[in-house]
Amino acid sequence: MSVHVKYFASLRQQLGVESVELAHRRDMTVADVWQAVSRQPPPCNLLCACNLQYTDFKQAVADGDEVAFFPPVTGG
Amino acid sequence: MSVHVKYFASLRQQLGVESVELAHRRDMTVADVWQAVSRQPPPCNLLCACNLQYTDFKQAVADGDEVAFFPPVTGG
Amino acid sequence: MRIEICRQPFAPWRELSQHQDQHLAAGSFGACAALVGSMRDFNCGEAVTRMTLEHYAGMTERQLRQLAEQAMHQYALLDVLLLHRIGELRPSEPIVLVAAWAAHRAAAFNACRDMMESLKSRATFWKKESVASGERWVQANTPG
Amino acid sequence: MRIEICRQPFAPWRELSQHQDQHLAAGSFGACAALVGSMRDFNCGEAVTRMTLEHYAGMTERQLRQLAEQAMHQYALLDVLLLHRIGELRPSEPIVLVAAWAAHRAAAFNACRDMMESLKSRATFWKKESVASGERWVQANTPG
Repeated sequence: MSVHVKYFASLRQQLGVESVELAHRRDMTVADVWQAVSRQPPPCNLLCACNLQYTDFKQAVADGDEVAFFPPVTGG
Repeated sequence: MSVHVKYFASLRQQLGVESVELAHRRDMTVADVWQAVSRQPPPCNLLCACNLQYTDFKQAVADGDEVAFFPPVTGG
Repeated sequence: MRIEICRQPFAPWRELSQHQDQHLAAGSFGACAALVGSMRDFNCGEAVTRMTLEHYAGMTERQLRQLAEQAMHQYALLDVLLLHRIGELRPSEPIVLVAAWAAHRAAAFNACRDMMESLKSRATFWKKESVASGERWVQANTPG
Repeated sequence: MRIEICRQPFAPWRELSQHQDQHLAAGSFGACAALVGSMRDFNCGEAVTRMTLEHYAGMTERQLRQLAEQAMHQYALLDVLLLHRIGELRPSEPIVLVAAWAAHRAAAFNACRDMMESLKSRATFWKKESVASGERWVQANTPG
């Protein structure tokens, strides 16, 4: 299966990458996605979304999903 | 002593008068002023001010004071 | 701080914008909260065609100044703009504008709301509405 | 209901005024509550000369629409206007405008504040500030 991974803000800058296409065989959770593509342990305040909605790290991802990782939001 | 009495809104319309100059000899409270110049018992929601500040009916009035009576306010 | 009782219709958002441009230092404030109250064409189940706003000249100005000064102090505001209409109004005309500028939004919001509630519950204004059956004094304000 | 993410500076009070004239029936609303957040030239003890606002395209628009629809429904609003800036900002430029129109002031105030707090705590925007020592990501928003 294939998963589109995106990073934002300070996380994007730290990892030096904006998006990754992940191809994988077995079932994965959001936490598995992080582990497979990021080269560091998850920061304690890390947030994640799946298909444009907040989710938690135990969420299973499906083929074609978009998974995003980002720090606390600071808009407004 | 002399007291300037003013009425506002529905009260002014009911009493048919906007202001009254009251001349009196003895010490008076706001309640005495109402009794001396108005031709009806005070409505239950009557408010009063003395010299442009809310006051209560037991407040003593002095020579030259402006005493006002009015219904609940409805601005804004 | 600008506080004014207006005998003629006013354009609240233009007044606010002009006041901000003229009196607030660029970059000094992080938030402005504003509330505009305006005349509806319908109230208490009846169409309203006209409204008369009466005030206690002298006392009202003093009350508005006091409540604005109180908010300036309590919330460390950068500025306040407060306009209130009196006289004969037609539906859709603005009645009141309350605006507060602060470094952060919580102070701006709280100050704007406090000033509005204080004005509604204490300031000496009275409304009379014209409806099909004649004229009626508004008995009490809607709760905040 | 108008919701927009703006890449260029916008004039919040003029946008509000125009939206009201074009979309709200005259006499239909009794209150409009608005909050404008703008860029300060000072934050966390340092002068700020520039700010970059990044967002998650797609997710953010969806979030803003959802929070506005939620407020429309919960507070029986007549309309909502929500503008949020992205890109490169200079001090004093507006960041966000949230406005709510309702029959009465309590609904307008509560809706405006709820939308703002919801946006601040959930919407996927991030700020980076330029200060004398370099660039820094804003770590968290000021509490509401």
